[in-house]
Amino acid sequence: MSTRQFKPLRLGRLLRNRELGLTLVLLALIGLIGLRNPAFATPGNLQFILGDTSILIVLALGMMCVLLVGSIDISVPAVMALSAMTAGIVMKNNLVQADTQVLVDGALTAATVKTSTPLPLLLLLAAGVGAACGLLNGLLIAYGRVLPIVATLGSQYILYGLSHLISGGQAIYRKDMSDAFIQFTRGNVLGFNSKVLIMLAAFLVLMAFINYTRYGRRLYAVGSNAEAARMSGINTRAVTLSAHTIMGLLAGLAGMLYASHDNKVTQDMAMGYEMYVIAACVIGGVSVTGGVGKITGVALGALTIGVINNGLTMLRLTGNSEFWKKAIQGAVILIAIITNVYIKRAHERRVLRERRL
Amino acid sequence: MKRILSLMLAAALLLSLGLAVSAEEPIKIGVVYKQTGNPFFEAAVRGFEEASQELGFEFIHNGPADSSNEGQIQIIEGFIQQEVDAIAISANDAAGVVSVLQTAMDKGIKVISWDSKVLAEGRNLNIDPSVAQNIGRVQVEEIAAQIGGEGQIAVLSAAATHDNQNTWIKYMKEELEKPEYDKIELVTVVYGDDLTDKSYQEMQGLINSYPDLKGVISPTTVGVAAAAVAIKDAGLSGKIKLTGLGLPSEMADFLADRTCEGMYLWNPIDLGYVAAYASVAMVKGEITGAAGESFEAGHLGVREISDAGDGGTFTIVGDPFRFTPENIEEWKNVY
Amino acid sequence: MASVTGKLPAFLRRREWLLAILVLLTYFLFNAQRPDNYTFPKLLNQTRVYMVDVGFMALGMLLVLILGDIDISVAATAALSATVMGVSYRGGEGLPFWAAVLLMLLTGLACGLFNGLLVIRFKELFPMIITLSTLTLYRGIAYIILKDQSAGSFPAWYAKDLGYGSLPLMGLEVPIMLLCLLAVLPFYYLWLHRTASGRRLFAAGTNLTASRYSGLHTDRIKLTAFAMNGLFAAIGGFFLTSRTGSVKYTIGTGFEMQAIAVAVLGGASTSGGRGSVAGLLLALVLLTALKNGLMLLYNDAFILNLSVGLLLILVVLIPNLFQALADRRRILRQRMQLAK
Amino acid sequence: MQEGHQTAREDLILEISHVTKIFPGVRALDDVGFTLRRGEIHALIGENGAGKSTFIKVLTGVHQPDSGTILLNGQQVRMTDPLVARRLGIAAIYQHLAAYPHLSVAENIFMGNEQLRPPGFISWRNTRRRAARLLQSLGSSIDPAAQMGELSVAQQQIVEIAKALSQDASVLIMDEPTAALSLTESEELYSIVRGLKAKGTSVILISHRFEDIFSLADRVTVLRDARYIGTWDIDEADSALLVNHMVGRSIDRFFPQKTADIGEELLKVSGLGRTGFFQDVSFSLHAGEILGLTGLVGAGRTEVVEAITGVTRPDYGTITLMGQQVRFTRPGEALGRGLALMPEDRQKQGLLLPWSIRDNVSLPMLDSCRKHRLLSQAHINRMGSHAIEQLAIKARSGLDTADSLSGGNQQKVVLGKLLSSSARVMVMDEPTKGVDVGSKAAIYQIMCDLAAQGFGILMVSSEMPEVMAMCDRAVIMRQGRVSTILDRADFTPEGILRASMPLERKEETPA
Repeated sequence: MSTRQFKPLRLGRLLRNRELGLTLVLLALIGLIGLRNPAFATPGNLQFILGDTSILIVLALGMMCVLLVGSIDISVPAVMALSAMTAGIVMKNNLVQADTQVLVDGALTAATVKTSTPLPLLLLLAAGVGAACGLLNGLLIAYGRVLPIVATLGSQYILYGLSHLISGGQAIYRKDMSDAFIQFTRGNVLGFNSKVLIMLAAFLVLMAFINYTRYGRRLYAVGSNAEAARMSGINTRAVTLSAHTIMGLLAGLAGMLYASHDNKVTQDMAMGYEMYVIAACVIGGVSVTGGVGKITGVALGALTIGVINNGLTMLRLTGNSEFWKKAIQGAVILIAIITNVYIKRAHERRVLRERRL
Repeated sequence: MKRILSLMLAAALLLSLGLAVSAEEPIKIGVVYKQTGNPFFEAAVRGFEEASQELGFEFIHNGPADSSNEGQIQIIEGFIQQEVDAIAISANDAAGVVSVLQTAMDKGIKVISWDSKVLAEGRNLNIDPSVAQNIGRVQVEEIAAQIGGEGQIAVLSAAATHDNQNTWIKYMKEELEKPEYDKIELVTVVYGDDLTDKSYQEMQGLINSYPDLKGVISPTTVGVAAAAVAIKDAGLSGKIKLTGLGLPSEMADFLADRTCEGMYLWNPIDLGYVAAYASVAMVKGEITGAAGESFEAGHLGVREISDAGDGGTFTIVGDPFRFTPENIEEWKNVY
Repeated sequence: MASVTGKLPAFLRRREWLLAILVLLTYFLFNAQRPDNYTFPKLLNQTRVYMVDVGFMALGMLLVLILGDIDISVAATAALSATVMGVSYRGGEGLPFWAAVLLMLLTGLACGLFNGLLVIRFKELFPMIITLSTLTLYRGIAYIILKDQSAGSFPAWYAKDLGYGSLPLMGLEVPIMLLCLLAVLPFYYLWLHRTASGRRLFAAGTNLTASRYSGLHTDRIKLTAFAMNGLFAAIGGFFLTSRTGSVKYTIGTGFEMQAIAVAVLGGASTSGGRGSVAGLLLALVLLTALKNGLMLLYNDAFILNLSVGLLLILVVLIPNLFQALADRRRILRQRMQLAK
Repeated sequence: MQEGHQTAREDLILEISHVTKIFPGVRALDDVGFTLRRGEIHALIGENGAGKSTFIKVLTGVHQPDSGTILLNGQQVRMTDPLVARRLGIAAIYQHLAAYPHLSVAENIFMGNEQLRPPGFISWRNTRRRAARLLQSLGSSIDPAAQMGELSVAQQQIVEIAKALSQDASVLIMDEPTAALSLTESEELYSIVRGLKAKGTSVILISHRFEDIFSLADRVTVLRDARYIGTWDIDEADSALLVNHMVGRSIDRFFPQKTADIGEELLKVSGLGRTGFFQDVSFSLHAGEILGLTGLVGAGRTEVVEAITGVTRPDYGTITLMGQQVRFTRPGEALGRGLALMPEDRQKQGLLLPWSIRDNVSLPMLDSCRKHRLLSQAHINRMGSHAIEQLAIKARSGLDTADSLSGGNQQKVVLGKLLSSSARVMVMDEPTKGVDVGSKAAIYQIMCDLAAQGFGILMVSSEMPEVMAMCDRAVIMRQGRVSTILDRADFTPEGILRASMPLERKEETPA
């Protein structure tokens, strides 16, 4: 096997490496915004952005699974709302308040301690509700042959309605939350926010799943060529179903992160968030037609959106263009995806030029 | 052909039925609020309930799922269809519901706006929770007292499109002109769109961009809660002072741990209660909504109607109530 | 197509009939519950709330859906167009009203055209993704233009007579807005179902490649569909503004999903090649009857949305299930013949 | 000839009897029987659409037969899905479809058969290493990490072979494995297949190339129109016999006599090239002429005609149509100037399957079907009936949908669509692919008639008999270039084949 002969191909792969490109874009963005407002590029703020983007990354990972099999899910925020609301109600109903004394600065101080259903149980409940919603979506799409956009548009309406019904019109507030739940996204381990750690855990688990298990690779197989997948014995419907279930599970988990972070659950929680999630995936190089996408790319795509959002907040604070924010956001996303297309086209041209005739 | 047939069939059957019945019925009031599921409005509905038990009227209430103007129009049209005698609305967009409310008034329906007003030409009376000037003033007084009358402050508002927000901020700025506030600098006004995560980000941005920031006023329930979370998360509780208009149920914990040492809000139950009494008085013809009239608002006593300065009239419910770590316990489960 | 379906009663196979039956069911159900308020004349009066502005947006959306594409920027297009109208009229101090309206329509057309250009220029990207970003862009531009202000003070005939007026017709008060929609429908119908260009639209949606090989100018067809969608969105914005009487940059938020729901309910498929004007109209009637009835009965916005979501899924799912069942039965029948 | 009795039962690894497979509306396999001996190479031949693909899919568990039995090693088996078949030791190389274009070569090879290491994670190192070894054993130097979609057709074919070999199957089914291979690559494959046979693997070989069959197979079975026709030992069979059974009638009565006179030059292509696909292609086409364009799969034939007719744009060269230099940006423009393209894939590119015959036929000419600006149904009906009559399309009426027609009749509808325009040059890409024998003859007749009417026809074809019988001249392509242009008098199967075979990457020269 002559490796020398195929060197150009390897070089092409390196150039095509969009993760590298995205990282550069990300660094450039941080640098540019940092020039306008030095407070932006501080380690503290950057870590804040990472923490703030964690939820988006978790969701984008799930959306990636769904997009890989050539489906889509726009019911994500409704799944988050329903899961968080279910867990929230359980937590509220089991809440116990006790006055105790805690040690603050070496002195005993009076404090109220709130306990409720153990956090792991709540997380399990929310993830379960989310997974059930995802399963439902998957069933409609894979077995009911309802087109993904239609099915999840419908389930978005339904799930928001359900979360309203079970809430009885009552939102869940900080006073209804156990201390453990409030601290859930606020812990600090080794200098890292616990949201970041949870995101990293989800990222690693999903990376192992997608890149190192046969079930994970089937997501790609089904999205790349469903007919071929069927012929090699892959149950394409089951794969689609599981992709949606994973999405639902992660949405349930993200709903809890969101609720803990915001200190509240409302029945219209995260409305419109699905667009950011999809945009993160697309910027990260996931193809909406399925079969293409890398998990690192998705994380970088979500970070890009996080940097843009936070950057616009920081920019406006030194400038004065609150009203330009939305338009800039739209334009940046548009430019990002169009740039992707040009990069891909240039790569294709290079491959063609290198092809021997 | 089949298509045409099906259409005709549907039309014919729809035509065949169409009788409206009307009889002597109790007074019926339609209550419209900004958004379903918001505890502030749930509490206001309780005020209507209280009044309805005292006065014996019927009322129906509804709000859009997404706090949109279009959703409110849809609801108002539904109320007109149900032939309510009065509509009491807290408007998402002061101008956007004027047309539909005018058609309601053309049909003899009385229109009262409460909490968040409708433009004068679209209402018979506005019920302000408090005098706007006072609302602006007390918050400035509060923050000045908390920061010791010196330092940078910022305002975290809802959206740049909200009329009541802008009015309050205007009065805050007027108040800050006074010589006793010379050492206080209002550095910026930012907008969190009444979204928790966006408000949180804006607050975070303020913390990062203004290291010397001493205090924040957030005259919106969503904003003040998000700001409290952000300040607490940054470990700056007590270092950056916070006040604003907040829901006791949502802010209870932050008052308890003194992230916020004092905030204001009016009593939504009273607000609904007064709005209900005004509606009934107007339907019964006891008042027309003209300046100089007055009506009896149950246990809250007589309310005077005066000129609002926007071409319409208004009355107020009372002064904003100050919530403090000391009194929060008794309020946190009320609304 | 027709030959493939099996036992499902023939009339249920056509979406139009299914919808017509649902309309009747809905009507009688709610009429029985609320005989005084849920009556035909009153329902007719409600059409302006539920049918007209969304209806126009759905007419545009239908064209894009027939192509197998999707445009989620329609509501933003409507908002930008309405903003342009409001700002250029400036409460009577700017352009004459007719010019402001013209400018509005042109804005809608331009937005649609821009979407269309992006779609044909970047075929690698899904229209959904493209219009997702133009959605933010268009609404962002409206925000830049209008800032936190609202533009209004429109002529009375527009904000009052068009928005809330009705004409007596056969003893009924018919909203003028509804008449406008109904007046457009025959032309739209003829164009879509009876002209060469309408036919080509269906062809391109059924199989874009084959249509291109058959000599159709597929790029131009797409561009036209997106441009017309923008135009219809602007018209939808025009009628929406006549109801609100003023414009803010947030106007019509979320209407794109309503427009898609109407078109899909009416028989369009997001995979293209299908859709009919009659179905769309019936879907609008059904949604009006249903939403209004739920509004009267429950007074709860979330229950309303929940029911619409359920309806959307069921109407698409049920024929699919019947189809699958019919296919299975057909194969079984062939097998039985084989056994003999 | 149904010869279970000739062989002892225990010699049979696979015995299939009375298998029928029904798709909604079509009988894809009709009472088919087949036996495979241990260590045998058994060729399965038949025209496109004869049922070979369905047969394979039934054997690999992709489809379940509606009746009939499959005995594997004397045991009746039910292959409920492809995994069962794989577990039973049946592997297949499919002609199309089986590749995942977005994934790497190594991953393509081991998809569904992943190289795991404890505790069940995929070992990419093993995957790549084993893939490299497999590819090497096929004499190929494809990089296992390369992306599948970026390989040439021939390279993809090799990967597919490697994939089948990776499964160590006892029954190996190969569907057109050599279709895109060079001569040496084919030779390499032959020796591998012989090696497998020596190890006791049984092989079902489907091929168009008789040289594959005669150099490898022990026996040969013919299918025609979804039915079993017969099985012969290879030394009993010759190509004439096999062709006669495949087409079902004598070969010389199959192709019509061409009578057209060659006239003026209609189309001239010179120096045409498109980066990465083909280069330096020049030829000319005259009125009344049928010009063949042939070569192996992946040689660039389809790409050339697509560039000529405006589907894609060429990067270099000129096209002259009826004396005028042209450059089309879309097929519609070409059609308007009298150059029609009948595409290769009639289902995806040629027809709107859910639409009726008349609507398909009238599609390019809708503007001429108008009355008072609206479409005239009467006019469209007339166009439909005219096409049905003119081309003898078997349908109840013009309202029949295209997907209810047989392959041949579908192809006639595509033709009818093009004939409704005012074309003078007809480019036909594989006009008889997947078409039953009767329709084939009819299409040949139509081509001759068109030529007689003064049409110039450019026919892309991979079927050698077709090229030799129908064409006045043939352009033979290899690896994206024209290797030679032959006159009818110079046609020989060997000559055409030699001109098509890719030049070797290594030092060997083609035989």
